[in-house]
Amino acid sequence: MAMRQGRGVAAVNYPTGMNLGGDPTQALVHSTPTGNFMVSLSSVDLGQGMKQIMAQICAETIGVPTDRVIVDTADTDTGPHCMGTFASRGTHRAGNAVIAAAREARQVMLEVAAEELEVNASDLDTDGAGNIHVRGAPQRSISIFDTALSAHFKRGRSISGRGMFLIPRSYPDAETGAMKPSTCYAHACTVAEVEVDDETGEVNVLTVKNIFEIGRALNPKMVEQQLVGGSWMGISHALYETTEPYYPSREHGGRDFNEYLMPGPGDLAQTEVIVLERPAADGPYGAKGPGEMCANPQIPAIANAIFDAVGVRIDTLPITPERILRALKANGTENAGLVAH
Amino acid sequence: MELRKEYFADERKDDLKEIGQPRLRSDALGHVTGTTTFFADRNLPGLLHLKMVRSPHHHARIRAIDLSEAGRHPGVVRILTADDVPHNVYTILTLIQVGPEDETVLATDKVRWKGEAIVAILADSERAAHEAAERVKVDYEVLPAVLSIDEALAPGAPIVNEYHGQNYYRYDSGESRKVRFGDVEAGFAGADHILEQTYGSGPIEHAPTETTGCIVVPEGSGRYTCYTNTQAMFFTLDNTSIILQMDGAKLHMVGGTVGGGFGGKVDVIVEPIAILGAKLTGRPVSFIYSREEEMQISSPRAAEKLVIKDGVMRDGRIVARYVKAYIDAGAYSRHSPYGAQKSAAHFPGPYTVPNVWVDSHCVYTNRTPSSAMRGFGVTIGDFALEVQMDKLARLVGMDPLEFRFVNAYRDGDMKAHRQPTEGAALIECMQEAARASNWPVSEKYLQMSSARREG
Amino acid sequence: MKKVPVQFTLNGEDKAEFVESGATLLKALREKIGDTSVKAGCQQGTCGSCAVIVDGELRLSCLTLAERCDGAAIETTGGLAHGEVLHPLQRAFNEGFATQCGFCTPGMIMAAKALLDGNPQPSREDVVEAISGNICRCTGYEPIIQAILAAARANSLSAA
Amino acid sequence: MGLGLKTFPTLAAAGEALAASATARYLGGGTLVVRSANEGDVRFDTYVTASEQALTDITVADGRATIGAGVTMARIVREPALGFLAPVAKAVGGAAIRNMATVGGNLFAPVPYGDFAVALLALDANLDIDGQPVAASTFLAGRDTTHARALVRSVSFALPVDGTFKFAKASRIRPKGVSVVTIAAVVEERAGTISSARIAYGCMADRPIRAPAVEMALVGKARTAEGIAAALAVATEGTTPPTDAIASAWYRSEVLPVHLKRLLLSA
Repeated sequence: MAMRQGRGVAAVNYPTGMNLGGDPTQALVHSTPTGNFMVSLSSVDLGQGMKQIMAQICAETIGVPTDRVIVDTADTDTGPHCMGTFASRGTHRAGNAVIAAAREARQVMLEVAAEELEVNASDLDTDGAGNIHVRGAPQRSISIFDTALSAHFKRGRSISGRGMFLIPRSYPDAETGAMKPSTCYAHACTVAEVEVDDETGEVNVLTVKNIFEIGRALNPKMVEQQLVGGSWMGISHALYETTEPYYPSREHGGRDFNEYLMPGPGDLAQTEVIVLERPAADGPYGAKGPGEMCANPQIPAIANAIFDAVGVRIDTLPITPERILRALKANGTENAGLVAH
Repeated sequence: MELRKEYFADERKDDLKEIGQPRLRSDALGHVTGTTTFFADRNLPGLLHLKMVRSPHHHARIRAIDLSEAGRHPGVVRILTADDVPHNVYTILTLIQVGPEDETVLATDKVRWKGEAIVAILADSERAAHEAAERVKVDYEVLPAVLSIDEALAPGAPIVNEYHGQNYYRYDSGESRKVRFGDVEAGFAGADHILEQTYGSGPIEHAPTETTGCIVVPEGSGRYTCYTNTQAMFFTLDNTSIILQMDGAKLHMVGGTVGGGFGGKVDVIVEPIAILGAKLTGRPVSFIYSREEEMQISSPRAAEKLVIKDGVMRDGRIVARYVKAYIDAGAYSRHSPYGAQKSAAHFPGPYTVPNVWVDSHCVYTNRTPSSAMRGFGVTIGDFALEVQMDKLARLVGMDPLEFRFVNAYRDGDMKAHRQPTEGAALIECMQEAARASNWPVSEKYLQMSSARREG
Repeated sequence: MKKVPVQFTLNGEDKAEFVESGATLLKALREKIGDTSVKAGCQQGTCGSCAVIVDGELRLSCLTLAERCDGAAIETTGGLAHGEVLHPLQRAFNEGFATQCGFCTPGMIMAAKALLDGNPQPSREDVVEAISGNICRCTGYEPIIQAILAAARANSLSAA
Repeated sequence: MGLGLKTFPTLAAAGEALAASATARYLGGGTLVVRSANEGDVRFDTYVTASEQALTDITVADGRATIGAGVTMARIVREPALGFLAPVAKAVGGAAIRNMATVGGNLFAPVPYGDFAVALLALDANLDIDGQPVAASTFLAGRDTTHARALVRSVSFALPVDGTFKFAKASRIRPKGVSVVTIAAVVEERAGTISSARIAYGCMADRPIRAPAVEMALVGKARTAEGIAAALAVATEGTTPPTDAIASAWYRSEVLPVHLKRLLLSA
C-alpha cells in the first residue's frame, strides 16, 4: 500500500451576469419619516446574503449606517422587477439598481437639507453616521432624522429614488459567434494537494489554496463564506457528486443524502482563501460576481494533482475511487495518454 | 481569508464607510433562532397536498389513463390532468424569445423521461395523495429510448422531442452555437504538437437542504398568493401567467428566503400546477418535492461531453484551439439552449489564442431534463480546459503554471467572440498562487501584468 | 383518522395536543404546535435538518412518532434563546458567519447542543462526529465547526 | 385511511397483531419503517410496537452478552462491557440516528446498511425469536422469506477474547458514510498461529455473509503478510456484491481484499 501525494493547479475566469445580457433589475428606495431607508426589490436571497449586501450598498450610497437600511424583497406586489438570482448576477445587477435608486434619493435628501441649512445642495456631504453637513464646515449640519421629518411634514418632498440596471442584449453573429457575453469577469487560481491510496483509488484532498479576484469584497466576511463554501463544492464536484453514478445508465441514482455523495465534515481539506480586488468598471463599487466561479478551479486542480500523484488521467467527472483504480489497473493507460501527432 | 490589497491598489479607492466592512448578516439572527420564515413555514386550514404521478418509463406512448379508482379514493379532492392546463405546452425561456415550446406541464400522449409528470393528485393528506397515486392506472406503450449524447446523435436515432424534430437544438447558426476566430486549420498546420482529448461528466444535483416547493393560497380578492422558493420571482409569475392563461395581476408571488438554490430553483415547475390546483379547488395547495424528487426529478446540471483539440508550439504558445461541446439537455430545453450558448462564449477560456473554432451543441435525450446550476455552461468546460492545459504543458515540457502565464489573456487582447479583454486579473491570481503555495515560477512571470504586455 | 392525545414539554413549556396516530414529531411540532424552527429537509433521516433533543438525546423528529414522545422533554432551536439573550451556540453561529441559507442551522445547533450538553470541551474530532448526520450545502462545514468550538470556549469562560 | 400506532406490553402480543394483519409493520427505532411511510409506502397502515422490558436490556455475564433488540447503537457505544462493539455501533449513521437505530432493526437493514449485523455474524450470535434460539446466519439467510416477519427479542453471543475482534468499514464519506464494504472478524491466535477465524462481510452480497474460504485459509497461518496471502486470494469467494450508488460490484470486489488485508494485519 502506498499513499502517494501530488499537486495540481488550475486557473479560470467567469462571466458576471446573464450570458449576453438583456437581464434587467430594478430597485426603489425611499426614506421613512425618521430617516430610515427602505429598499424595495424582487431579488431573491438564496442564502448568499443578498439582503445584507443590498443594505450595505444602499447605506454607502445614501451615506447612512447599514443598520438604518431595511431591505424588502421578493414580493411581486411591492418589489419592482428583477430577472432573478442566477448567473452570478445578483450583486452586480441589483447592486447597480440600488445605487441608482439610492443616488436619486440621496439627491432629494441633500436638497431638503440644503433648504434647511440655507446652502446649495452641491455643497453638502454626509458623514456616514446619520448627519449631513456643509463640506469643509462640519459644524453646519443637520441630522438625516431631522431632514426626513422636514421632507415629510414641512416641505412635502418624497426622499426616494428609482433605479434600473440593464446591460443591453447581445445577439451572437450566426457565422462568427461575435458577441458580448458579459461586461466583466472574475478570476481564480487554485493549487490543490492530494493523497491517493493506490490500492483503493481513494483520494484525500490535503490542501487547497484558492486565489480569487472578485472586483471588490463588499463584505469580506460574506465573501469568505461564499468562497469557502464554493471551494468545498468544487472538491465535491471533483470527487463525489453525480445523480447517476453509472451515466449514461439511469440505474442507481442517489435518492437521499446517504446515496448522493458529498464530502462530510471529516473530509475537509485545509482551505486557504486569498482575495484580490480589481474593480469592474461597471460593478457596484467595483464588485463582480464571485458566487459561481469560486466552485470551479478546484475541480481541474484536483484532477491534475491526482495525475501528479499516481500518473493516471481521469477525464470524466466525478473522479471516483473506482475510476482511479480502473486506470491504475490498466497501468495508467485509461483515458490517458498524450496523443501527440 | 486574506485580502491582498497591494494588487490593483491604484485602480481602487479604499475609503468607503459601509462597503468593505464585515458587518454581521441581518438575516443570520433569524437563522440561528429558527425564526426565519421559509416558504413552507406556514400552516393553513384546509391545505391540500399535491402528489405527482410520474412516468416509470424513459420513453413511452400513453394509450390511456384511468383515474376512476383514484378519483373515488377517500381524501382525494381533485385530480389534474393535461386537459386542465390552459397552455400545457410551454418552454421556460419564452420570455426572452427562446423557443420552441417543447415541454408539457402534464403529459398528454407521451412521456419522454423516467419521472415525467402525468397527473397531479390533490388530497386532504399526504397519505391519501400517496394512496390515490397508487390507484392511477396508466396504459403505456414503451418506446425505444435514447439515453446518451452519442445515441441521440447517431443516424436513425429515435426522436426524443417532436417539437424540435431532431435530437439537438437548432440555433440560427445551425446545429450548434458557433465561434469562428482566425484560421484554426492554419493554426494546426503550423503547430509543433497537436493534442486532441475527450472529456465528460455525469449529471450533478444542486441538493439544497430545502427542497423545491410552494404553497398557494386563494385569496378572497380572486387573486392567488404563492409562497415560493423560486430563484426568480417575476420569471415564475410571468411563466405561470402564460401556462395558466391567467392575468398576471391575479398572481402574487412571495419569496426571497430560500434554503439554498445553486441554480436548482430557476425552473418554473411547481408553481403553475399548484396555483391551478388552488384555482380549481378553491383551497390552499402545497406542492413540495420529496427529497427523492429533488435528487432525481428536479433538473440536474447537465452531463457534458467535450472534445478539445489544441495546436501548441514548443515555446508553450497555444496557436489553435478547436472545441466541440455537447450538453445533455435531457428530454426538454428548459435552460439548456442558453447554457450551451454560454459554453460557446466561454471558450477558449482565459487564454489568448489566435485561432479558435467552437461548436457547442444542446442535445436531447430521454433523460431528466437538465438545467441551470452554479457555473452553468462553464464548470465542466473549465474542468476540461484546465486538465487539457496540464497535459499540454507536460507535452511541451513546461511547468503547468508557467505554461498558463505564457497563454494568459491580458487587457486589450481580442477574445474569440471578438470582444477586447478588459479588467483581466488571471496573471495576478496565478502570481499570488505561486507565492501562497511556494510553487517555483520564473521571475519573468512574476513581473507580468494583466494591464499591459511587456516591451 | 384516529387522533391521540400527546403531552410533553417543549422548551420547558407544557404542550398538549391531539395528533393523528402515526404522525411524526416533525409534523406535530410544525403543524400542530407551530414550532417551525424544525425543518423538513428530507424526511428520510439523511439530512439532520429536523433534529431535536428528546429527553437529552438528539433525535430526528421526522422518524420519531409524536405519540411515542408522551411525557418527554423536547428541546428545539426555536426555544433556545431567552428573550433577546442568545444561547452561546446561537451567538457563535451568528458572529462566526456560520449560516448562509439558514435551513440547516436549527438542526445543526441542536446537534451541537446535544454534544456540548454532554461534553462541554469537545475536540474538533468530537464536533465533526457530532454534526456528521447534518447536511449543510452552503458553508463547507468549516465555519460551523469553528462556531461550535467557539461556543464551547465561551461556555468555559462563563463557567470559570 | 391513514396510519396508526399500536403499542403492546409484550413482544408476543405484538407478534399476534402482526400475524393478524398483512398491513402492519413492526416499529423499532423508526429509521427504516417511518422513513418508508414518509416516502409514500402505502403497503402498510399500522405500526406495531412492544414495550417489553427485555427489548431494552443488556446483560453481560459468564462470558456471554445478551442485548435486547430495542437497544440503540448509542447505548452500545456507552456500554463499558461492550467496548469492543463501540466502533461498530459508531459506524452506524450520525449521532441522531444512533440514538434511534436499534440492534433489531439493523438485522433487517437492507444493503448497503446493516453494519452491526455484520459484527453479529462474525460473533456467531444467536437470536431469540419467539423464545427459540436462531443462529444469526440462519436468520440472515431467511431474512426475506422464512424470517421476513420474525420478531427478534434479543441477540446473544460469547464475548470474544480481548483483542480478537476486529472491525472495518470502508465508506466514501467521513465520518458518517454508507458502506462500500464492511468487515468484522474474530481471529484467535495461539502460539503465533491463527487457531480460529470467523470473518463476516457487509455489502458483499444482498445481506451480511460469512467468508468460509477465508476462515479456512487463515487457520494454522501466522497473522503476517505472507501468512494471510492464501486467505486474501480467496477473499471474494462466494461473494455477490451489489452495485449501488456508493460503489459498483467490481469496485467492491477489487477493494475487499485490500481492506481485509489491512484489517487482519492491524494491531
